[in-house]
Amino acid sequence: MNLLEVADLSVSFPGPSGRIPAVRNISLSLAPGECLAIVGESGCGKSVIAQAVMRLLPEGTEVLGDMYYHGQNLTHLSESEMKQIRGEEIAMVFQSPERALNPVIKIGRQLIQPQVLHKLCNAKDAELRAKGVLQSLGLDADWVMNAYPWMCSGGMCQRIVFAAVSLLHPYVVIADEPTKGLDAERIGELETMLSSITSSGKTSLLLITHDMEVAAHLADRILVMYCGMIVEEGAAALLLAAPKHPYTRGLLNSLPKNGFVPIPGMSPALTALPDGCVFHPRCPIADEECRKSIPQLRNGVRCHKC
Amino acid sequence: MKFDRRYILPLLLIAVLLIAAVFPGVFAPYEAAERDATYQAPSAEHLLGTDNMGKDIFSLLIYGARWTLIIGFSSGILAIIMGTAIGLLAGWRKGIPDEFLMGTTDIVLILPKIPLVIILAAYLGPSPWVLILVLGLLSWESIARVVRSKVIQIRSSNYILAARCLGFSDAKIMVREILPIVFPVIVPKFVLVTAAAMISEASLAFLGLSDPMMVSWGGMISDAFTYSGFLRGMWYWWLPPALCIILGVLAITSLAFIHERGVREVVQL
Amino acid sequence: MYEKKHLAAIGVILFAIMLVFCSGCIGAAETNQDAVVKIATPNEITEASYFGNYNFAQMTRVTTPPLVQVDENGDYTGALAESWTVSSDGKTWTFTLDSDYQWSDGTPLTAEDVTFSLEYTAEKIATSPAWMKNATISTSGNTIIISLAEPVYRLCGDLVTINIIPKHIWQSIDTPEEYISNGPYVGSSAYYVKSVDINSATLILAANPEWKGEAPYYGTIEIHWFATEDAAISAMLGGECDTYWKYGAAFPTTSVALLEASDKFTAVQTPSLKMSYVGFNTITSEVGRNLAFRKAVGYALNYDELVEISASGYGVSANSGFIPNGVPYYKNTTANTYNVETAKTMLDAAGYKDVNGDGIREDTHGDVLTVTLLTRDKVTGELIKEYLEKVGLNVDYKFTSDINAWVEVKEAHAYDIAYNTITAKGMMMDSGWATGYFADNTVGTGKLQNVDDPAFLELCAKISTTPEGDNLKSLISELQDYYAGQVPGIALYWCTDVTPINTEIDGWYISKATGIYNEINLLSIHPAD
Amino acid sequence: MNKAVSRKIIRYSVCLLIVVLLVFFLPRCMPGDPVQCLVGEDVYVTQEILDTLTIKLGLDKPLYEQFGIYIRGLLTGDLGYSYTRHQTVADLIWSRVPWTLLLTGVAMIIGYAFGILAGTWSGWMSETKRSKVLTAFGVVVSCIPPYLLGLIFFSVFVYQLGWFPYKGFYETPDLFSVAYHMALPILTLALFVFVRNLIIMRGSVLTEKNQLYPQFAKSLGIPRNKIIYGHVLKNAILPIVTHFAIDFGFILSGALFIEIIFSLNGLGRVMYTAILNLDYPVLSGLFLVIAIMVICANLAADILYGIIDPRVKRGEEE
Repeated sequence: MNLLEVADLSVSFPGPSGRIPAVRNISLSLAPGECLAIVGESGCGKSVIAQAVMRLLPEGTEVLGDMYYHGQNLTHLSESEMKQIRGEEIAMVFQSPERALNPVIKIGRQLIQPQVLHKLCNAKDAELRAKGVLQSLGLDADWVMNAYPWMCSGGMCQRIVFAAVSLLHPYVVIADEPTKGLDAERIGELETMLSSITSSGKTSLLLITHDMEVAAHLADRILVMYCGMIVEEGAAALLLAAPKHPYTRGLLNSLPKNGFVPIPGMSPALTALPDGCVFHPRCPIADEECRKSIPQLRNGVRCHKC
Repeated sequence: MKFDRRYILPLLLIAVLLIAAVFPGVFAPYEAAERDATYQAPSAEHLLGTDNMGKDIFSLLIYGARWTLIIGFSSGILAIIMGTAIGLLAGWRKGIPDEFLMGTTDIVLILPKIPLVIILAAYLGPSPWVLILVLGLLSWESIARVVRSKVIQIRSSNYILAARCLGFSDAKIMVREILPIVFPVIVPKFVLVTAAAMISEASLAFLGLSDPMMVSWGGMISDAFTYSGFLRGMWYWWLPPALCIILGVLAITSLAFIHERGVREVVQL
Repeated sequence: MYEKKHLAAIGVILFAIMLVFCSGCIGAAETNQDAVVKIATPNEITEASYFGNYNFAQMTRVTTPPLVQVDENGDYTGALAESWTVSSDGKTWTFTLDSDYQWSDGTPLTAEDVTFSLEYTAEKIATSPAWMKNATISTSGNTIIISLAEPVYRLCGDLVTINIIPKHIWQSIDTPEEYISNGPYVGSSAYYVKSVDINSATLILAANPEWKGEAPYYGTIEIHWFATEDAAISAMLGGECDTYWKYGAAFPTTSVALLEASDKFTAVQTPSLKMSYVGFNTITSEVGRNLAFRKAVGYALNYDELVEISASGYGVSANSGFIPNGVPYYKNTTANTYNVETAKTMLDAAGYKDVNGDGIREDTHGDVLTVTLLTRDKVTGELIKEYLEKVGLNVDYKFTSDINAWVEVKEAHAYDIAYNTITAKGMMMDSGWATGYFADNTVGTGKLQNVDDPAFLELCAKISTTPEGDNLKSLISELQDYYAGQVPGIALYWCTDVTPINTEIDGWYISKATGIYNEINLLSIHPAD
Repeated sequence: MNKAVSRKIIRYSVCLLIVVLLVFFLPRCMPGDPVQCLVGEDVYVTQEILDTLTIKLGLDKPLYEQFGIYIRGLLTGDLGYSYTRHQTVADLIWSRVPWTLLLTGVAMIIGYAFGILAGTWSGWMSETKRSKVLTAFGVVVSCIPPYLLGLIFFSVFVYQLGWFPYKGFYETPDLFSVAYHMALPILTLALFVFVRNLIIMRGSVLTEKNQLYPQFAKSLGIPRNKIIYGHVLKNAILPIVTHFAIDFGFILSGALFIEIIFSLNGLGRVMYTAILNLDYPVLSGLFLVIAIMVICANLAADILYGIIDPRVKRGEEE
């Protein structure tokens, strides 16, 4: 059985003139120990999926479709039941870890409190465990526990956030744009940490990123999104070696090692999506059909031409 | 910029008050000094009754707008002039003016304004001008701060640099380029100072530290309190000026609130 | 049971009547230690200082009474003194003490205490009357003989404000004005000050166990002071206090309507010694020195409206002789009349014409005629200003919100016309008959002292050294003619005092000088049946 | 001691110096006789007293020597002498300070506690109707001058309804009586404090709400109340502490007005009586003492800020 199953998820936000669709008819599944990467440009709705699964979206957001965790439908859970799931079952690593930590609370407390609230252990053990994890991440545990986030460097914060998540032993970790704005060295470090999550075979990783290379390094399967829709999905090796959708090809071509060729044009605004295939204005092979009808997802790709 | 509909109500209210202040004679059924029988209840003849001297309360209410608004706006304008000038100078020149601004900030903030006004009014005699001067001269610091930060922010921007390269004088650049940009940030500050001055005027009138010959809303409440308006249950004597003060201050502050979105600033007594 | 109470009440009433006519006679009623009378007042005690705080001094007067007090007709009657005599030359005054008065701590009250009090006041208190410094005071048994260097016939007027205090307490206190104590203060009358608490704004008087006179009904008298007159009145109307009192003032006339609406209180109206007037600066002001101007102003004032608005109708238009009807030696002089046209004509005749036709008169040099009006009463001040403007005067309005600022302008003679009020006590002070308010050789805060005319001052001196009788009568008649003829001031109206009477209490005795807060009243009040 | 705090202390000292200079120069620069200005307008003092006073205060000497005398006096706690009240100003003020501080302190504790809690709630739930109603109420009340608030409360709850006493700190000096007498004045002042903090706190929480850390805390399964009152509040409270500087002065002034209305014999009534009598020594002393209290309160706020927010330098950036 799949650990996490998202079926036909659509999310829309209230806007000044009607609702704005952010995510449309997304389905995905995540097996234990698997790493699934959702790739796409900023604003394609990939982070919305993560927040929808965690039920962190603000009030007023419309969420359609079902999300199952261990066969439990998350959409029907009460807020207090959801509270149990968050952190302990499904946890999330945010981008910019410096901002994810509370600036005026000591790090020690921020690591201990969740463990205690989830009744994993008492405060004393929680402290010992936290120190252990910090040490294993190569940090000076005693100093860090008594420090405030603003005293730490970005890299340290990253490890601390990772420690906070891993201390709860969740079964699903969602990493939301973890590499955004980081330099190569920190990306490498982060990849090591993330890959350690799936190594036990029990925990799955849902990696949300715009960075194809990170996805290539970590993912078992890759899911490419454009304007709130899945345009291509498949096993990582296959998809990277032989991308079918012109957008996926474009993304791969824009990587530095492939010659830095950008996709022409810009992503359209969610309020003004083009008719037909949403990618057609930027697509080199688009024709009349692409302009008129929306392609269906067939054999892991959403394209009239494939 | 699109006109925000929420501005309509407060602006309308302020417009009504302003018109009343400028042309009281048009709206007031009686002259401010005109007298009739004393302590009348509201009637068709006297909409809000008459006070202890037989003056028409409704007319006094209209005449009262003038001093209340003069004190409020004059303090506001004074604070604006001081604040903008110092802020521009500090942001533009850095150095000593800047040091001075940052150094005086805490001092000006801390000085307890109401007791200061009271001691000055006691020594110099009750006068609206003392009030205007003190409130105006002690409320500039927050204006100077926002102006300064705004100026620092834009002084390195391209078009200012371009203007400097073209050889425009500092003064010209300030007036032509920078003032229009800092204007939106000082407007809310201006109205907050104005509102605070209106509240202070009313408070001082209550202590008997306002000019007795000056009809103001604070003075009317004070009169109602002194000449047993409260005891006689003459709510139509003290409540309308109280409401006028509250609504006036509310209208003026809500302009600032709407402007600033986040309701962060508070009216400062 | 009912009858018993009834009888007791009749007894108390009888006693009260007896007491009114002969103070000091012995009755049979007993003090009810649990009974309390609560008096509301706007007079705030800011310090518990017997000599330092003016209001406290007024409120403690009933516990340490002076030798004499003022009765309901405005005449002097004995307090600590049972009787007194004055020698025909006015230089020797002999007082005999009433043996009912004893100090509440058990110490006997002796003539020695009186001597001490007079000397102590003369020495320690800056505002004490001048004659005290040169007086020789001797005692013999329970009589006190005051020998004066100069004859003083109106001595009682000063004595009513000099409290007789226990020597054994005060002799060790060197700076009485700075002495602060929350009590108890040893007293000599039917009550003594048990405590004063400025935090709870309460003064408590308790029955004096040593008092030898007729026992008062109420064991405790509480005085509660409030921020404003209104708060005091509403506390009274709300049942928190039984009656209202303010030093030197009757019930505020603006609130009398409320008394009439209440079923617990009735308003008793009595003609008052109080009055209000405008005075002219006849010493340094150019217009003030001009008799024609002063007379013209007399016609410019709307007397009826002043009574209506500034006294809320509780007053009577005055006459030019100034002294209220009801005061001994009253003389019926010409009544004040309001006539704008006459006023204008008289001003024209006096040389103050509106030459340039702008509606404002010019003085003899051709400059705008500006009259400085000094007032500390907002309402009356504004009315007078309006009247003066109506006859073409340019008014420089000097409003001072408090007495001290008013005094400053007055002392500097920086006014032409000033509005002022005369209190009941003030009417009797100095040479009496309101002279103290005019004569510039008197001391005191609330008086204008705006006349230095030697003729007037001589008249005052004569009055003060003339014993009662026909001589005095003719002098006072002359005084009233002076007021009417020379117009140093214009009487606006004579006040009518309103006193709220709690219908649940009987035996009210209203003194002309101090209202209901007087020794006689405290002894005579008792619950109504 | 770190640099920021020492800098603040220097500024506060300058502020105090300005206040002292003001109090020193005002009577001496007024037209007319400085002795009279120092004694108060027209109290009856003999020429003899005036002469000794002139010598004591050194009014016949140059200004700098007078200032020396004045400062020496201040350092020994001499605030002058009130000839209208026959008391030293210091005694007069110190005997009333505890009561005013009691009124102000209790009202501030109530107002701050409830204002912070309600403001946090209102900011977090800013979209709900109840929060909007509360905010509107807060804005309206904050536009009412405190003395008017006092007058309205006095008129309604004392005059009309008779629920509370008319005057005084107590009837009998016991806790119950004091509580009964102080209840309405404290509530009035507390309401004034409450709405100010409600508004500041709401705005502050609105800003903090959009930060990442509450989201992260939520994603770790921390319950909502713990996030709001444990995490967000601690950050959002900082502007309240910053505002304390201005607020304390206003609240204290508000307390003075409320004392006048409710016949409470605290500093407010001392001030009111001094205004009526133009008792300059008392007014000057009062101004000095209030300024010192405000400065002390600010110093306390700075220290508090350092405790709540370990990044004290953030206060410098603001």
